[in-house]
Amino acid sequence: PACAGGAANCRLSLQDLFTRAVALSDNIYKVAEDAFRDFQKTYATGREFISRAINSCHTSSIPTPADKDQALNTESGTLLNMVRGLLRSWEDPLQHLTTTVRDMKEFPADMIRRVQEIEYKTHQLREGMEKIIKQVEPGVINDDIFAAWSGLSSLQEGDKNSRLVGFYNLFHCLRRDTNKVDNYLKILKCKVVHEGSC
Amino acid sequence: SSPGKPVILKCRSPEKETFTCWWNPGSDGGLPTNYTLTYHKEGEKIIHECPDYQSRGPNSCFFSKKYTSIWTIYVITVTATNQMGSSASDPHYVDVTYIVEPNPPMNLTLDIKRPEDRKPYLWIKWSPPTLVDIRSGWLILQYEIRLKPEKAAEWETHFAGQQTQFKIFSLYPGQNYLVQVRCKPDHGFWSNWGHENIIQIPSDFTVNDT
Amino acid sequence: SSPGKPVILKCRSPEKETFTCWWNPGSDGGLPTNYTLTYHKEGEKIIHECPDYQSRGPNSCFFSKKYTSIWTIYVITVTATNQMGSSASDPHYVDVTYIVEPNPPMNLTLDIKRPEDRKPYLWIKWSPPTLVDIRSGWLILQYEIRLKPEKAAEWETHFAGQQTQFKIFSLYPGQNYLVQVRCKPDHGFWSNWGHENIIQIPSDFTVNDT
Repeated sequence: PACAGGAANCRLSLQDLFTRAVALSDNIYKVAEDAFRDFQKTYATGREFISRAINSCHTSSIPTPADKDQALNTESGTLLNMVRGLLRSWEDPLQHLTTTVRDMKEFPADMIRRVQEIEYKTHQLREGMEKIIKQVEPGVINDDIFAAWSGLSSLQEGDKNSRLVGFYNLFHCLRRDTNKVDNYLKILKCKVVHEGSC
Repeated sequence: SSPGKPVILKCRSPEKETFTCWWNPGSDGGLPTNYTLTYHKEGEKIIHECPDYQSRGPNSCFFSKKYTSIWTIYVITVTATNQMGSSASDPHYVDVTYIVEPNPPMNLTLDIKRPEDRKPYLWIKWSPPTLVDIRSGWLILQYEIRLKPEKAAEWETHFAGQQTQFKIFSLYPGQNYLVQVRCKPDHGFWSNWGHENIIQIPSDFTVNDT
Repeated sequence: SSPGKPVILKCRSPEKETFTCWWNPGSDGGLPTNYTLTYHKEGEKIIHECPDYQSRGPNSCFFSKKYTSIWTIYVITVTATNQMGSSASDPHYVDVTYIVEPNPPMNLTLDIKRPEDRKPYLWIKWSPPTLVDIRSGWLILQYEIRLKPEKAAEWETHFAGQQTQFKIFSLYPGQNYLVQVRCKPDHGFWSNWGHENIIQIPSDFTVNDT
């Protein structure tokens, strides 16, 4: 139970914070994966949108580890800030995605609910990251890690096909980046809380 | 006289996304008394007031999604105030992750199964409460079943882990059985028992050793 | 004649650190035909050739750690060439993030346990597949068990989460049981079922409800 010892040590431990962050990031990725599969099945079957999704993610400007050794050798404070930067970079596109899909009659209700769920939960996870970074490395918050998104027109303008490409790219990149965030957090949890050996 | 000391009874969340606290007002000293719930978050100084005293009935405070965070501990106090003075409850500490009490499971169905090569059994199936985000694994629930012959005094309970189905082999033939299911998250409280269901066990249902 | 068009069948990674692709060569036009796998990676223009055609058998290409990036799309093509001409497959787009399929768990051992204070149970233990790093958080494995009496038609499955052991309480006394385990990464495909193991349940093993 919370604060069995009363106010004196009434604080969530780093283990508590990381356990919740990892449960949330794992969950967010699964919802993003479902949303991507749903979109692909409904709108993209046999249309090879993937070929146009290459180099399409607005967050590719953020240098991040691309394999296990790079991730394990990245210093914890840096990796934490990368996660924070990726999440902050998705605030704007998720807001627009939520409002755009909500107004589109042809979007299935399930898909709309998933997008809203992802937006709500990434917002929750961002709050958690602020708390974790404050405990792990108080002075290390780095606001420079951020990628602006300028894809709104691709969701709203042009013919139906080009708009579908715009949505496909967004769902593709969301799936990728939520996977990155989840993987980095699982590594950080083992590193910071379990001294590298989960 | 000045009011008695309120007592915060409990705080519960159905799904880790909202939560509600209830308190016992205590004596009002015979005067019109006003109750205020205030809280601050661990590590912060700002004192907030209850965002919604209405939605969950008298002597309650409802924290919607906007006010609910799983990243902090809430230190909550209820103060009673009337003309003669005021009285504050002891602080109540809340970690939303640990106060989850889900709604009961639903769609309880009962079936007698007779596989060729094995003994007959009662097959019990149910589905998780809708509100809870089970599908994507955000909340993991465990289940418990209880059943008893209609006129029996005592329930027989079975822990089903995370399964949403269960087989019962040993039953008394010819009896009407009442069955109920409840659920609990890994850190949290048992829900109420769900809707009761009833089934008649056929008279040729062989009794097994238990 | 010139060769038929090869088809890239699938690519798989057993531990999200290396990966292999397999292709169906198609017709060789009756002439000695050579197959070349080429690829370029997202964010790069350079065309590379398969680093290792041998390690994973015929019509395959193995990408060791050195050549494997995650969260990156590989555009892969296989070209068949003989005296009469050549023929290229359709491009195959792969991101190693989404093709993880581990090898099955190993060392499955079965034991009947008879604790004094509790009912007897079957204790199932196994170990994760080799080469998978589950220590650093890079990959998290979850397991599923299935078992059935030797002659039964249907398997009974149990999800074991991240544990590498499991207790089964309700079994038919005197029967021979087949047991298998498989695993799945936090994000990816189920492995095949592992090696089958068999155990005889003692005749004094009480039947319980599952």
